[in-house]
Amino acid sequence: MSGQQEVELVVRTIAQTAVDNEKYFGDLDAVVGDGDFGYSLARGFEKVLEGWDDLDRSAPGTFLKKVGIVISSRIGGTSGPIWGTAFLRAGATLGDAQEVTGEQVAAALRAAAEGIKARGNSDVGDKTLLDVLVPLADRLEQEVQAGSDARTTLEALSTTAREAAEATKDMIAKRGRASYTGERSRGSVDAGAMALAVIVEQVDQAWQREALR
Amino acid sequence: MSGQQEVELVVRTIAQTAVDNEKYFGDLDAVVGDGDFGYSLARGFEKVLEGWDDLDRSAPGTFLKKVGIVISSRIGGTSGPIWGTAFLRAGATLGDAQEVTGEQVAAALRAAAEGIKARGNSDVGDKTLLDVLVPLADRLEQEVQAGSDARTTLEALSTTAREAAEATKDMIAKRGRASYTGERSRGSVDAGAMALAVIVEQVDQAWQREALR
Amino acid sequence: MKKLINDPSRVVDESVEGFGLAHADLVAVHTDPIFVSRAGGARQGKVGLVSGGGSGHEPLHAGFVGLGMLDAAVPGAMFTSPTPDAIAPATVAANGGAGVLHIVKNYTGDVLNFETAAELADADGIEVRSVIVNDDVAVEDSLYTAGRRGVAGTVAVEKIAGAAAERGDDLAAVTAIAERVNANVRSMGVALSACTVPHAGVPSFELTEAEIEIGIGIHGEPGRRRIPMAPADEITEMLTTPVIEDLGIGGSDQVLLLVNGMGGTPLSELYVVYRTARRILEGRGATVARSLVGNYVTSLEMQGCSVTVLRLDDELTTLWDAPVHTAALRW
Amino acid sequence: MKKLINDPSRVVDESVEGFGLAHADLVAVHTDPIFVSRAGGARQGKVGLVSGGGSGHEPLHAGFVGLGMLDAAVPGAMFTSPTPDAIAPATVAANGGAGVLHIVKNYTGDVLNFETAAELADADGIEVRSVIVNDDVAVEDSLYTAGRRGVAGTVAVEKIAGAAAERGDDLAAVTAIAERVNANVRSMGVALSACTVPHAGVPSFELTEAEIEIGIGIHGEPGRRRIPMAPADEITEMLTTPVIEDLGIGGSDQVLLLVNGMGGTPLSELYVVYRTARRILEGRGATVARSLVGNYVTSLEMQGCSVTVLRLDDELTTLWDAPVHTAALRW
Ligand SMILES: Nc1ncnc2c1ncn2[C@@H]1O[C@H](COP(=O)(O)OP(=O)(O)O)[C@@H](O)[C@H]1O
Ligand SMILES: Nc1ncnc2c1ncn2[C@@H]1O[C@H](COP(=O)(O)OP(=O)(O)O)[C@@H](O)[C@H]1O
Ligand SMILES: [Mg+2]
Ligand SMILES: [Mg+2]
Ligand SMILES: [Mg+2]
Ligand SMILES: [Mg+2]
Repeated sequence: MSGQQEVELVVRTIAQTAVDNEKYFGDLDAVVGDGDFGYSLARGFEKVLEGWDDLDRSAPGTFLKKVGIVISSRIGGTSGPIWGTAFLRAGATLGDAQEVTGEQVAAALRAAAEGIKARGNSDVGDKTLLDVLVPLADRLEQEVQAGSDARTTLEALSTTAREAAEATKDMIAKRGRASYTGERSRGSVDAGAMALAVIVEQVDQAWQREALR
Repeated sequence: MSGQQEVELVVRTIAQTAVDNEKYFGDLDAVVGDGDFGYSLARGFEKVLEGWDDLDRSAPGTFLKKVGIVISSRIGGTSGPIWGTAFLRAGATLGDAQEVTGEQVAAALRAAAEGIKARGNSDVGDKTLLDVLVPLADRLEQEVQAGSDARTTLEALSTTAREAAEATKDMIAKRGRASYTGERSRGSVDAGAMALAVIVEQVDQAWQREALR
Repeated sequence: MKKLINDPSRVVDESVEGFGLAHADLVAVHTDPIFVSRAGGARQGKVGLVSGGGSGHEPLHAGFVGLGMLDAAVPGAMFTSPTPDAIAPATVAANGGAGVLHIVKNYTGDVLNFETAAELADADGIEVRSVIVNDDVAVEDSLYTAGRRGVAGTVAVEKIAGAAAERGDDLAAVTAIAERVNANVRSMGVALSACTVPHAGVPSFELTEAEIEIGIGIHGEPGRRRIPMAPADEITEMLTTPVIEDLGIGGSDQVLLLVNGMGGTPLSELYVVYRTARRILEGRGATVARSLVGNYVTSLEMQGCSVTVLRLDDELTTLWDAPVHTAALRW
Repeated sequence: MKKLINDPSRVVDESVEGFGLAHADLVAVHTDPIFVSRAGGARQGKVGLVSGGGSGHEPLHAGFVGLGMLDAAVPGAMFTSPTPDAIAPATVAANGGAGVLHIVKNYTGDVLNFETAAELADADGIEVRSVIVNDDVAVEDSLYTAGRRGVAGTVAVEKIAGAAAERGDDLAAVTAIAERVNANVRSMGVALSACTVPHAGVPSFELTEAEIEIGIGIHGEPGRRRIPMAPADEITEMLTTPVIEDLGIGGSDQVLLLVNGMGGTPLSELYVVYRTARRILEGRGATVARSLVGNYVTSLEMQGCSVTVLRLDDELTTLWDAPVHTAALRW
């Protein structure tokens, strides 16, 4: 079972990772995109951190929805709507439960991925962050079914995310600005996909740090 | 005594030198000027060579005046008016004499220099081609007075011109575009001065070649 | 990176502020969220036109706010679509009670953010339609791609739809005109050098002295292919022919020819390209009835250009010729 | 060197030909010798205005031929003054029987070639006056130098003298107005990068990423000094203060502020500079009554800008506001 505390840890880690990796994520987007991904993400999550104390934390789902609204309204480009939708859908899936089960978390992640697909008119194989997010949702479902503990689950997710992100290297982009370069988009990882992998790794580590205290 | 043949040799050599050194003269002008000197001179003297057979050659002075008109009307920038004036004044000084003495040639060169001073509102020490032309006129007068032969005279002029051109390196430009850089114009030779030195050397050599035949 | 800026994160704000000061007779600049609207506000009963997108394409879009063109423009961060919370109030400012048309260049981010803003405006009781501009023939248009990009043809859509709104067309009619322009306009671009986004600090790609990128967009992304540098006539041919063929230009067509600079190319070179593009069009029997040459839809300081052809009909020509009074386009 | 050209020795011809095709409603292009005159010819009884100079500064001067501004423009080779045999027929074409004013930027080559052309025109019975524009405060004006250069202030001289001619002023009056503008206008420029003259093929100077040239002219020559790169506000201060002080701007002055791009600088950056230049002027108590921001007097693809201030009086303001219809300036 996870509650508000765990959700806050995850969101705060996502936000901090986005801020810390502004340059790295931007450089990834610059290879065949327009280089603004790191800037957009950092500016948006900066806003989330700035308004942190004022976010409605009556329930984990409500909290995620509020974060989604900040992101949609403060991040421009493709990432605002897409990441915003992910948080909104995840939050809606959790509803107003105070404590959520592993199954619920898995369902929320799945809903986030489906939301992005719908919003971005995109799917697995298009060389986007979906190529990490969908494998993540799959893996989370497996770990929950297997009854793995949080530590094991997060380690598994880290490995899955990193591998899936690396695998985008061989793909041709079919969505996003990178797709305009056609064949030339092959040979470099997708910025959104790699960002997600880095985020998952950071969440994994943050969870370990918190567990140690 | 010199006649139409000698004047044509000199003018043809000047023209050919200007055409052959387009890049070198342009690069000299580029250091603190705008780099068009080689292009301007080459385009103008190209016209002189193109119309060569149609130039009025009834007398050396007339011939020089016609060349001056082609130059003034076909070379843009500062060089057209300045070089055009030089040829016009030199031609006017020779009048319609068929054969001209050393004294007349010296007077013509002096008139060319005075013409440029008047036209360019410039003088010796301004770091322009006058810093070669005036020493040339001085030296020619000396050689004529000393009764030197053509060969000796031209060698002396070559040496004078080269030394005078090199000496412009230490000057600050007071006229022409190079003057806009003030102190920064020191340290490189003046383009017009060096072009004149190269021309005199080529005339010297051409004269030697012709004399050998 | 050397730029006449103070701080990469302030460049859009400061630039738009300067723009507002220089053109106070034409526009009002709103801050936080940032958008530009016509001085004097929306004209009652006129359809409002709003466009926007990432900054770095100036004069697009703020330079086209004014009589006969846009009612509001929403500049995002450099090359980054603006957010709904800026587009929505711009839509409200542009509304004169007859509804608002969003003119959106076809980029996922722009489309999604304008979509959300349209929903917000709709909730406020403002009827919003959208036209998606996608004139770039360099990019294949299919269900399996993000579709063609919106590039310099946007100027024609904004000018002509703006004239239709100004003469009193209703929202459906203005939308239809905008769609007609979009259906008849095509572009293709070339880069001789990349551009540097201020907050990135390094050029978006590296080209040697011997290479150019053909089929570029307007966001510094690389083009369709890298080819050896070529004379202007050959490059113009590579840009103009795909445009002409995609449009099916021939025989008796009357066209508008726009040669657009990417920001860092001298005007003299754009006219060299114009001369040849025009010859190619005339070689196919088309008549170049209207022309525009200059920097209209740029990529910061990128060197290069794009060629845009719009097939005209009498109505489009009349609307193109109608008065316009903006910072960047005026007659 | 990568440029959208075919052949360095043909670029001016091809560019001017393209210009003529694109603006056939405004201008007629003459070849061999090359000059541009108003379509429809000189208006009888109006003083004619002719300007010209080296190419590479586009839209100057051909872009300013038309109603309310120039009657003819004479483009020389790149950065090279045109020859008298081109200026003279342009003068004839501009003559409507009331005489012709030559507007000449203060460069030795321009001054001398226009001088000769004026003599030729005079011999044809056309009365010619000249105004020498020398607005660049970067260069010391003394008997011992070539004097101050003519730079972006030329636009103001051409616009305002053009309006005076259009309203029917005689040659002496138009000349006096042009001189009044020149006496009240000052400029200073900065380069972030050099430019490359096509027939030279290499940049006119080399700057590292950390250096800029301050006090540049418009011919790619280095400036007065090389200084470390600085934020836009500091650079603007370095350009604006000498201009203001040379003009003695203060208290109740009404001014025109022109921020001019050197050709390769994004418009967005020019507005950043405008914003600060305006603040500096207002800080001295001056009112910025008129503004112009854009690429008007360029140095090919050079990155950088210049700041020009013109002290206005009621008449100059009225003439500035008078209608103008040229390729590059229109209202
Ligand atoms: N249609 C889409 N659906 C899902 N994800 C997308 C889509 N388009 C782009 N992305 C993701 O967004 C990332 C780029 O985001 P961003 O730089 O904000 O977009 P842009 O600059 O193109 O507006 C890509 O690396 C990719 O992972
Ligand atoms: N006022 C002047 N009087 C005499 N010679 C001059 C003057 N100004 C320039 N020059 C000479 O002309 C040369 C430059 O010629 P050119 O490049 O045609 O001039 P610009 O490009 O400045 O019009 C200089 O190197 C100098 O020798
Ligand atoms: Mg991006
Ligand atoms: Mg020169
Ligand atoms: Mg973007
Ligand atoms: Mg020159």
